[in-house]
Order: sequence, then C-alpha cells, then structure tokens
Amino acid sequence: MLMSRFFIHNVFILFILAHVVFADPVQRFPKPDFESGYERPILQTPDPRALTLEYLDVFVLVAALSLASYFALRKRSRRHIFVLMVFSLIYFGFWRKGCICSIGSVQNVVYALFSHAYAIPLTVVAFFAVPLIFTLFFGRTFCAAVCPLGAAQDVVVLKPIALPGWLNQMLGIIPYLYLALSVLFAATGAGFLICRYDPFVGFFRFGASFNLILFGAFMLLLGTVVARPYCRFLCPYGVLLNWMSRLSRKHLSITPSDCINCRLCEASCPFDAINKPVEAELHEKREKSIRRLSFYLVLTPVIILASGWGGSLLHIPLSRSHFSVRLAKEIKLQDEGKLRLATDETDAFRASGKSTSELYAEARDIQRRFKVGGWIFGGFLGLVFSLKLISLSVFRKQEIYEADRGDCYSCGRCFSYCPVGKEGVDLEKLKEKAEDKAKFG
Amino acid sequence: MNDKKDMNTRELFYVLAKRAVIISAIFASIMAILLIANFIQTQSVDPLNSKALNQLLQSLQENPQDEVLKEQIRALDLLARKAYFTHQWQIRTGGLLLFISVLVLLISLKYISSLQAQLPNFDDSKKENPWETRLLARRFIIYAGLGLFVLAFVLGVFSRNELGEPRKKDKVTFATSKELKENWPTFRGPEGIGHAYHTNVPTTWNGATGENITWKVVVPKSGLNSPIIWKKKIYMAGADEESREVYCYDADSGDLLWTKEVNNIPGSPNEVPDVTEDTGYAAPTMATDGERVFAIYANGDLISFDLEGNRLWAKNLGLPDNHYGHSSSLFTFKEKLLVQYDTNEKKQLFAFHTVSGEQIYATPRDDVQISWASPVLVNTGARDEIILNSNPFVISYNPDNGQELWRVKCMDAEVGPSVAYADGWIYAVNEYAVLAGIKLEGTPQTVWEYEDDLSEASSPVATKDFLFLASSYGTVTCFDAKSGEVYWMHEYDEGFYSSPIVVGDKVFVMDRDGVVHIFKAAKEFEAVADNELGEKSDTIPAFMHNRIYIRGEDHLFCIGK
Amino acid sequence: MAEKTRREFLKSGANTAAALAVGGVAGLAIGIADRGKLVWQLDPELCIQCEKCATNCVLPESAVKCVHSYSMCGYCDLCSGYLEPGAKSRDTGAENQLCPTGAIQRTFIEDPYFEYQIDKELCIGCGKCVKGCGAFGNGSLYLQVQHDRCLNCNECAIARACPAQAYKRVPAETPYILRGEEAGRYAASI
Amino acid sequence: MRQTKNDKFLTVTIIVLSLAGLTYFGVSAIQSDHRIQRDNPFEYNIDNFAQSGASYLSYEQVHDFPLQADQAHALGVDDWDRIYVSDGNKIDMYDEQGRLLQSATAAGFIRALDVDVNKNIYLALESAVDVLDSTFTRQAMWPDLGSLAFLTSIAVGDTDVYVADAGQQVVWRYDKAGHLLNKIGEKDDSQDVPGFLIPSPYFDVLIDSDGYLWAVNTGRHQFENYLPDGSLRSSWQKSSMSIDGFSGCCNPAHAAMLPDGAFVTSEKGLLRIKIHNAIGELQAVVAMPDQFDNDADAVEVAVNSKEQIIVLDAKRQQVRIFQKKEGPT
Repeated sequence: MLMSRFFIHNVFILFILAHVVFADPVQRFPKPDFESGYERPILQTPDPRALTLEYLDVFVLVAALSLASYFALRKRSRRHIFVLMVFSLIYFGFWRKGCICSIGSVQNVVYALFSHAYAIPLTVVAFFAVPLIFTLFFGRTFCAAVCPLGAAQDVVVLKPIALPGWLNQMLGIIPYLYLALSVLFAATGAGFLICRYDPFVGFFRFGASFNLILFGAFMLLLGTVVARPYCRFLCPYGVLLNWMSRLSRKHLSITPSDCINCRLCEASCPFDAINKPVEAELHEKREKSIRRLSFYLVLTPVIILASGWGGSLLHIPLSRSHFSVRLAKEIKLQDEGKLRLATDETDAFRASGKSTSELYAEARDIQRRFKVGGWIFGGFLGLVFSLKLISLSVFRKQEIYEADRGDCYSCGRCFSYCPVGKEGVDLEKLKEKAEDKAKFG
Repeated sequence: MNDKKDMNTRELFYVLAKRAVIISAIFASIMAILLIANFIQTQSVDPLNSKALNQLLQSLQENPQDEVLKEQIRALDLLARKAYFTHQWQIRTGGLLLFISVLVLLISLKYISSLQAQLPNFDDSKKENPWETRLLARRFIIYAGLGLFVLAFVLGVFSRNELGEPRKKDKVTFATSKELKENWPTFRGPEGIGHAYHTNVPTTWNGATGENITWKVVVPKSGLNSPIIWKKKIYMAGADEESREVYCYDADSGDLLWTKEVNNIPGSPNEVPDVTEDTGYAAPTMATDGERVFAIYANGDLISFDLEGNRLWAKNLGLPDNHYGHSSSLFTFKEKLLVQYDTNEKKQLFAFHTVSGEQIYATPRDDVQISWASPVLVNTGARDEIILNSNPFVISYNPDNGQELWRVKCMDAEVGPSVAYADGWIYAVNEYAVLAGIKLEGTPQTVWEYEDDLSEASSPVATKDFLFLASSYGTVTCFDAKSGEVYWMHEYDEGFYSSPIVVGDKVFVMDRDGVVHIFKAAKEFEAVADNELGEKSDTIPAFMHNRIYIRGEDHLFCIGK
Repeated sequence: MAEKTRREFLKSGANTAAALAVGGVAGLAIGIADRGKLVWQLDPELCIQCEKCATNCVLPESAVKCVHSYSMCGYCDLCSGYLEPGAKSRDTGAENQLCPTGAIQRTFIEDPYFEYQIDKELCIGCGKCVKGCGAFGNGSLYLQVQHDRCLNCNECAIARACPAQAYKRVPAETPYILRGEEAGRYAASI
Repeated sequence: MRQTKNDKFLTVTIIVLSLAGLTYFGVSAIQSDHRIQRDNPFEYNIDNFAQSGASYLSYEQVHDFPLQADQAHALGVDDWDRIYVSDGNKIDMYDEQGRLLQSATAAGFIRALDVDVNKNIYLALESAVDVLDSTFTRQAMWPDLGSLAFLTSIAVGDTDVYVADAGQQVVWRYDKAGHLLNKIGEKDDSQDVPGFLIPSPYFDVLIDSDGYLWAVNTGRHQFENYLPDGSLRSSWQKSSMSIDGFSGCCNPAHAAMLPDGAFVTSEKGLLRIKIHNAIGELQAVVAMPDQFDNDADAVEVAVNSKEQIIVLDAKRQQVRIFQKKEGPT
C-alpha cells in the first residue's frame, strides 16, 4: 500500500517536472489511505478509431476509384457502377458516417494552409487530392460510384425531369459561390461551412439538428425528380472536379465507337449532361456575335474589379460569423451598456482574464483578413460570371451526341441506350434495345 | 409457354411491389410524424428539468423531514428518467424504422419504374432551341450577378462595424490647447488652474431680481459639479441615489438639448455609495476634449458621450471606498482621459483612451492618503505635467505615460483643494496643513509656507505676481506669489467652497450663499462688486461668450447679454 | 491533322498543368501535414460547465461524458458533486442527488470514505456535478469526449457552440486531456 | 425514360418549394445570429447560499495593500503587527501600511509560516521546516519528513511547534529546537480520536491562549482540540451549506484565532470569512463571497493585536485588512 502511494507520488513529481507548469496543488495531492484494501478503479478511456483504419479508408478510396474508372471506361457497365455505388454509400456513408469526405476536405486543406495551429492529417490530404488526380485521368468517376453524398442522391432518382437550360446554367453558378464562401471561411478560421450544411450527413449518423434533417429530407425528396440536386447545384468540390474532368486524359464516352446520331440516348441522362448535335448555322449576324463576345471580353476586368469591391464590402457582415469577432462585439456592446445580458460566452471570456484589447486586436485582424479575402472572393466570382457569359457567347458546332466533359458524372446510365457496339452498329443489339426494357435507370 | 409464365411472375411481382410501395410509404410517413412529434415534445417539456419535480424539491427545502414528499420526489424522478431514456430509445428505433421503410419504398419504386421503362419518345416540339437557351441563360446570369452585387452592396453599406474602425493612435481627433483655452472644458476652466480667457464679462447682476440674467433654467437632478462649455453647448451631470444623468444645454437659450441616462454599465454596483452633503452623487465636474464629453459619479460609473449625446463607452471603476464621496474632477489630455481615483482601498491615476475607453495606464499612488482634489495641467514650457494634490505629497506625473516626475512632501490631513499654477510656481494648500509655494525650476521644492486662514475646499488661484486664497471662514487673502508675503486679507460674511477665478485684472469668487465677490487683482484690496445669485451655490462659475454661467443649488444661470 | 495534334498537345499540356497544380497544393499540405490523426477533445481547464455539451452534439445522446479522476477524489461523504447543494441528508435518495439522470453511483468503502463512479450509459454530459465538484471539492469530476461514441466530425458541433472555446483537435495517440495521476499516462508516453 | 409531360408544373413547384426552404433556413440563420442567454437547465446554483448571512456581516475592509507576488501563499502576523507573506520561495515582511521591510529566501516553496514571540520565523516547506531568526538569517533546517509529507500549516507556541501534514494526515509536535516529540491525530478509537480526514491540501492548526492545539479536521468540518500527548480534549463540528456551517467536501480551508478563543474561518467554494465562537456558534461574518473574485482560491487569514482580520488575497495579489464596523450593526 505504502509502496504504491510512494510510487504514485513520484510519478506525479516527475510529471510536474516534465511539464514545468505551475500545477494546481490539488492535482498532486496524495489520496487517502484505505485500510480495507480498497483498490482504486482504473479510469476507462476508450480509444478512438485506430490510425491504421484511417489508412484503410484511403486504400478503400483508391480501390473504389480504380474500380469505378474501370467500370465506366473499360467495362462500360452501369450495373457494376451501381453496385460499387451502393457499397460506397454503405462504407463511406453509413459505416464511416460521411466524415471525412472529399468535399469537406477542401476546407481542411485551406485551413491548414492559412492557420499555423492546424496540422492536417495525411489521410485528409489524400481524400482531397486522390479523387482530383483520378478525375484528371478518367473523368468524374468519383461522382459516379465513390462519393457517398452522390450515391445517396443517385439511389433516390425516380422520375427525373429536364430543367430548362437557362435555369440549369444559372443554378450552376451556386457551387462556385459556395466554394468561394467556404474557402473564405476556412481561410479566416470562421468555420467549416460545407460540413455545417451537409444535408446527408444527418442520415448517415442517424442524428443531426432538426433543421439539418429537414434540409436533408427536402434534398432527397427533390432528388426524386431533380436528379442529384446537391451535386449539380451546390457541391463545391464538384467545381474542382468539373475543371479536372474538362482536362482529363480519358473520359467515358456514350458510344464505344462512332456515334450514329440515332438519338436513343438523348433523354437518357437525368443530369442534362449530354451535349446534343447543334446545327452550324448562326441565328444572327456573325458581326453581332463577335461584338458581343469582345464586349464581354473587355468587360471582364471591370466585372472582376467591381465584384471584388462588392466582396470586400461584405467583410463586416461576413466576419460576424467568426467566434472572436462576435465575442468582441458582445463584449464591446456590454461595455457600452447596450447589451444588458451577459452570455455564457462573455462570462467565459471575462473569467479567462484575457484583456479586451487583446480580443479587439484579434477581432480586427480577422476583419482585416475578411477584407482581403472579400476582394479575392468577389474577384473570383466576377471571373466566374464573366467566363460563364463568354462561354455562352461562343458558338461551337456539335455533330454527335457526347457526354459533357465537365458535367458528366460517369454514371453510365447512357450506355444501355446506345445501340452501337465496339465493332460499329450492332443490329442485333439495336433490335434487342427496341424490344427489351432498360433495367437500370 | 415459358414467356407466359414469365409474364405472370412479372405481374405478380408488379402487384407485390405496388403494395410494398403503399405500405412502406404509409409506414414511413407515420414514423416521420412520430419522430417530429417526439422532437416537438422534448422541445416543450424537458424530462430532466421538470417543473413539477423542481417544485417538489423546493417544498422539501421548506419541510426537510417530510417523508411523503421524499417518496413523491423519488417516484417522479424515476418517471422523468424513464421518460428521458424512453425518448432516446424512441429516437433511435424510430429513426431506424424510418430508414428501413424508406429503403423498402425506394427499392419497390425502382422495381416498378424498371418494369415501366419506355423507350424515349422524340417530341421535337418540346425540344429547346439552344440559341434561345443561351440568350435566356445569359440574361438570367446577368440578373443574378447584378442581384448578388446589389445584395452585397446593401449588406456591406448598411452593416455597422460594432468594433469601430481600427484604432490609429495619431488619427484620434481632439481639440488643440488653443481651442481648449477658447472654451471652458474642465473644472476651474482650461488646464484647471482657474484662469478665464474671456474677460469681457458683466460685473453686476442680481439673480433674485433678474437683473442682467439672460436666462435661468431648473436642473433636473442635483450635482455639485460645475458647468463645462464647448462652443455653444453647456454640459453638466446630475444624480441622486437611484440614477445618474448627463445634461446638455444650449448656451444662448438655456434650452435643455438632451438628457442621457447613465445606466447599463457592466460592473456598476447596486450599492449606494457613502456620500455627504458636501459632495453628493455627482460632485466631479465633467470634462471635454472638444469631440467627446466625460462624466464620473460617486459610484464609480465613468461614461463618455459625443457632443450630440451618443453614448461612446462606459465602465465602472469599482465602488469607491470614500467616506465623503468621490469628488475629483475629470481631465483630458490629448487622446487620454485622466481620472484621479483615490479611494481608501487604492489610490490610482488612470488614463483611458478617449475613443475606446481602453485603459492606457493605471499608476498606483499607494503612498499617499485619499484625496478629494482634482488634477491640474501644467505646461512649464519644457513639458506637460499633471499635478495631483494629496497627503502628504504633491506629485507630478507625465500625462503621456503616467510616470511620476517629482514629488514634494508638504501636505497633511484630508486634502480638498487642488493646486494653483502660475509662472513656474505651484501652490498647494489644505486646511490643517500649510499653504506651500513650490518653485518648479530645477528640483521642485517648497520655497515658502504660510499657516493661517487656509482653505478646506476652495482651491487657490495664482497670477504671475499674486496668489489668492479664499477660505471656508470667509477670508480672502492675497499673497506675493514669489515670497509668500501677505499683501492683504479681506473678511466676508460667508465662507467659500467655490474657488476664485482670475478674469483679466479682476478676481471673481462666489461664497456659499451664491454671492459673487469681484475685486481687483492688485496689491491693495479694491472691491469691484458683490452680486447675489439668489440661491446657494458651491460650484465654479464658467466664463465664456462674454457671459458667466453659474450652477446654483437648483438652477443654471446665464449672466450677461 | 496538324490542328488535331496541336489541340492534343495543348490538351495534354493543360492536363499536366492541372496535375501539377493539384500536386502542388497537396504537396504544400503534406509539407505541414501530420502523419497521425486528430480527434476532438475538451480541455477541462477551460470548461465552464455550460451544459452545451449535453445538447449540442450531433448524436441524440452526447459523446461528452463525465469522467472521474480517482486519484484526485477525496472520497468524501459530503460530496458536492454527488449531493444537491441544500441536501439535508447524505443518502442516495433522489431528492439528494445532484445528477439529473442519477449517473453517479455512490458506494461505501470504509468509514468515512465513499467511492463515486460514473455510469457512462446514464451520463448525458451536462456538467452539473463537474461544477459542484470544482467549486467545493478537488475537481476530480470533469468532462471528456468519449472516443467510443464520438464520430469525430470534421467540424464538431459542440466545439462550434462552446462559449469558452475549450474544444480543440488533439492527436489521436493522446486523445484525452486527463487530470490528476491519470494525466501521467500520457505524460509518460510523450 | 425521361418524362417531359408535367415538367413545367414540376419545375415551378420545385422552384417555389426551394425558395420557401431558402427563406426558412435564411430566417433561422438570422435568428441564430442574435444570441440570447438561454437558461441552463442543468445549472448548479448556489447563489442562495452565497447571499445568505448578509445580516451577520459586521466587518468592513479598512485597508489593503498590493503585493508584487504571483506565488503568494502563506501569511503570518507577529505580535508587533507586522505582516509576513510568502511568494514562492521568498518571504517578505511588511508593515501595516504595506511597506516592504525585509525579505529573505527559504530553502523551498513556503507552504505555511508562523512567527513566535522572539520574532523567529518558522517556515513550513513541502516536507521540512525552515527556521529564520529576527534578522532573517537561517537558524536551523529541521529534518525532512519524507516524500509522503505535504505540510500545510504551522503553529508556534511558547514551547511547542505543531506542524500540520496533510499528506500523512497527522499533526507533528516538535519542541523549539526541532526535536520531533510525537504525532497527533491518528485514528484511535480507544481515545475517541476520529482521525484526520483531509481530502484536499487544506489543513490548518492553531494554538489557543492556553497553549493547546486546535486542528481543523476539514473533511469532517470539525475543529478538534488536543492535549500535547495527542488525546482529544474537545471538538465541535458544523456541516452546512448555509452560513452557520462549513460547506462542501472539506472546509474551512484556513483558520485563525481571536484572543477570546473565537475562530476566524476561511472557506473555499463559497469564499467567505466568518467568526465562530469557541463552541462553534456563528458570531459574525467578516466577508461575503461577492467580496472575492469568482475563481479565487480560499484566502489565508490571520489576526493582529488590534483584532483586525488580515486576509491574503492571492488572486488579487493583495493583503486586505478587515475590521469590526463601528457603532451598532
């Protein structure tokens, strides 16, 4: 008994020496002697999930990406892609509870680059970079069968409708806005917006705030008619994937050989990602088109500057989302007597003994970051709007049915509609198509 | 044959799937409704914090021996806990059931739609014209962009930065010393030394008859603080046991421009401070730096307004342990507000940033006794000094950083009068102590002392040649400022708490009955006039706009044209 | 043909450039990356026991629970973490218990010592006992994120709500910020 | 596979629904921006107890002086009313006004101190006693009590020196030369000695005017009076959260004695200073919880010859002096 206490006491002193902190005397105060031979229970501290399992996740990610790419580009099988997608939904979604996912990892990377306090885990970097690299080679096979958020929406697609083209184009801007905002928030340390408003993570975990569950349910319901609404009109990671996919070395093609313009695949894509043939003729004078295009080109720097300014104007309202800025505001209002109530936050701050000037300095520094970030944020959005306008003013001839390299999720739904085989038109298959009914829609 | 059988099985599956859809849809909706109901229920009643239970616990506090009550509490507590854990179980199970039913629904629906799959029909009439689509898309994108821009503009322009713009030390605006001398910004005028620079003022009036009185207004709450004036506005503080206020009057009309309540100050004590009749709840005079006004009260509340009455900042310096009540007036120096905050517990000279209220320094003055005097600014030509009178030291501080510059030991007892300054000399006085003439040149030291007819509240005033001292016994003494030789002594009927003010070649001093005695600042006593205010007063008259402003017991008077 | 090669060339150039960009960002991130894993934990020294751990976790039953440092405990009879402040007797009656879910078990050891154990199944992480123990006792009761329950969300919902900003990401090898002798467990490994 | 018939209707519905959803989330987001103080349903509330007893408050603070000490721990007053305050390894002597008179450095962290009539200063370190004479030069260093010792208090009488050891939960009795005489307070049912129960490092000893030892058995909220041989003379006990007793797991944390044998007690948790008479009845309250900083530790107390209560407020780095209010209270 005595021995054990002696030992404990020494462990304590060692501990204190090792840390060279002014330890609370209570921390190292010896415990009572028990005559009855009482043994103190050991504090149970369950370990978090092992690191090796995190590396297993990366391995599964790489394997799933490889398989998805193989299924989409080589095997050309929707059925296989579907099965892999369900697996990903179960593994990355319900098993791994949707955390960490590649979509959210964007913020971790940005946060790590801008904050010295945060050392990003290697696995998170892998989750960020690996899908992008794969997309650079094979197109967005990540969206097709690996992303749990995409999978959750894909399985509920029931009767997809085609949205008007202009609406599609307009809503397509939102992901850029969301990405820019999320990056701004992550860079300033104001929080992880993408994770905060992830609509499906609540289902994966069987728990979230009421509003988030509501949002998720709404997205899933919407997803039965508007296929993959999150992927198309919100997903910030999709922006990066879109860019990578446009530059990809290989990409899924609807037909294994030459398109015969049979139109069978025309309505097969629920995501409006098939570019249809367009006649070469112009509907207006060529000069007019050129003038418009040059106008937009000249206007681009103006738009960028103007929207950069607009973004910088937002630094005050945006910075309020940062804890310290909000706290500083509350402390200030309290000191000015405009806020009578003390909140837990202000109480905790006042108990911490930190000086208000320190807090104000920190808050002002964050506001300054938001100001600089606001310029970049606005400028980026200006560039996006300009490029969108320019791309909508360029008219390119299109002769065949082709998957849109940026928007195509490589889901493979169109495969079964194409009557063309590797060796050209397969009449047998064409006949079969006409009679049989597609099974996987 | 085979085909037919196949068809039949298909139909059977189709029907089955259809039923599965209906059943699972109904089941899922019920589950969803139950979960939502559960959610709403826990939002309204928290089983872990039930009112009934708390009430029972309350009554147990009153009857600790009531065994029945204890039993009731235990039963209710058990119920509440059961309810809580049942609720947890309901969420888990309900969620799982909902998930399974939705899964079944999805699979059946998919199956049905796969059976119903059709070949695409090519209805070209509905086909979008890519040209028009682009036109529309461009238009809507421009709208969306403009909309976002306007939204950002409105949000950005209309959101106020509560933190204020980053503080730039050199950007704080405040009045120059020249401007300060043109106004009446502090206790005993500019620099707090009792010199008026507006000398063309009336010398005769009568408050009772209204002779030469331009206007006279009632002041809502009393206060022994004196008016301060910036341009055309007069500021004063008033307070009683319950509340504290700041007033702003128009100098020309006497209209009360605004009144601001001083409340909601973090740390402001509920306790009422100890005060006496001679101090009250608002004894210290306010101060202004030409951009802002500042007030302090007997309970330690310190507040700042801009000239229009918008509150800038406020804080409480701690309820002062002061047996007469806090009375030291405020003083501004550049971007600093200086507060002599002497209490029995702690004596300090504070400097707060005038714009933000942040503390710049707090110089401890632990080796002096509590004092009721006010800071005085002295510019010796070489530097600015802020001089505090206290027992036993007169101490000079560098107003920029609060560092002590020098000290002279000459005082005693409970110090009330502030020091006088003229021509490189400081004069400190207190009853039961001495009147000390201190020469600042080189190492400051007492050159002469005088021990009779000393003042307990009234501060002396000096010119290059003379020093005038009014006492609470009613005497006014004129000294040679450099030698301490008494030139003359005149005895009035009433004593003085207010301090003499030098106005050109005359000296104005008001006795406790509100009679202002005017005499020449000269080697021989030469009375100019004695003017009644019509009510008692212990404040300092303010001289500006060729007028005199005096705060009486109840009224604020404006004397002159 | 020439045009086609040029386009091919441009495309492959752009592809390489994009690959370099991704690789660059990833490389920068790897440069500051940690080979391990980070998990959320609550620093008990900063905790103000505001109850938000109990209500803000994404899980219906919070992953934050009370832990007990037996090495710091005084084994008191009159335990301010166990008994209501105004409790008239020191027995286990519901009217005397501080814990809203009765998650603290009191066992008699020997006169005058009692052992207090947290039943983790019942604990909801409200921190009421922590406040009681911290105010009058040795502070042996405190809150910790339980890693068998924590989902390690990328943005912890409690961390966002924490008024004292007491949550931080800690290495998964030392996933608890323990008090008393138990703290030595990690100290030895560092 | 694509249906186009009801597309228009569906599109409009979706847009309307989306806008409604957006408004809902927008509004709730804006609402959540205005933070209001929510009630904490699990609040641990002792405000009632903190405020009780104000009617007994009959002392007031008359003076205080600042210390430049961030490790102020022990407090003592000699018969000439000079105040001794330790700062880590340092011992400082102040006059009543707070002027620093003399300083010295001890051999370790000073946990407690007392001064005898000859102005010798007895410093209780972690596990040993260091003795300085009136000129602040070391006279003796008594043998170490071993690594289990954790000294918290020392009381010096005419012949005996009592040292409270919270680590081993006993009081050591020495003569003035540093000879260990006996230990007091080990559980002994035959002599009705209950044994010290010290759950936290607060364990104070006092010597009354008759020279007998009083030890504060904090875990039992009990004051115990011992004969030099270690047999229990008398005791009194008061456990209560309210003003008339001692609260929490172990209180009072510190104590001092007035000449009439009344106890000045200082508690932790609910920081308050009270006076109990010799048989434990509450006589007066010296300071209420609101007179201390929120997160301060229990304050060390001492009594000077004017029966003023000297308080060492380590949190504020101050010595505060309280005195009975004049006139009717």
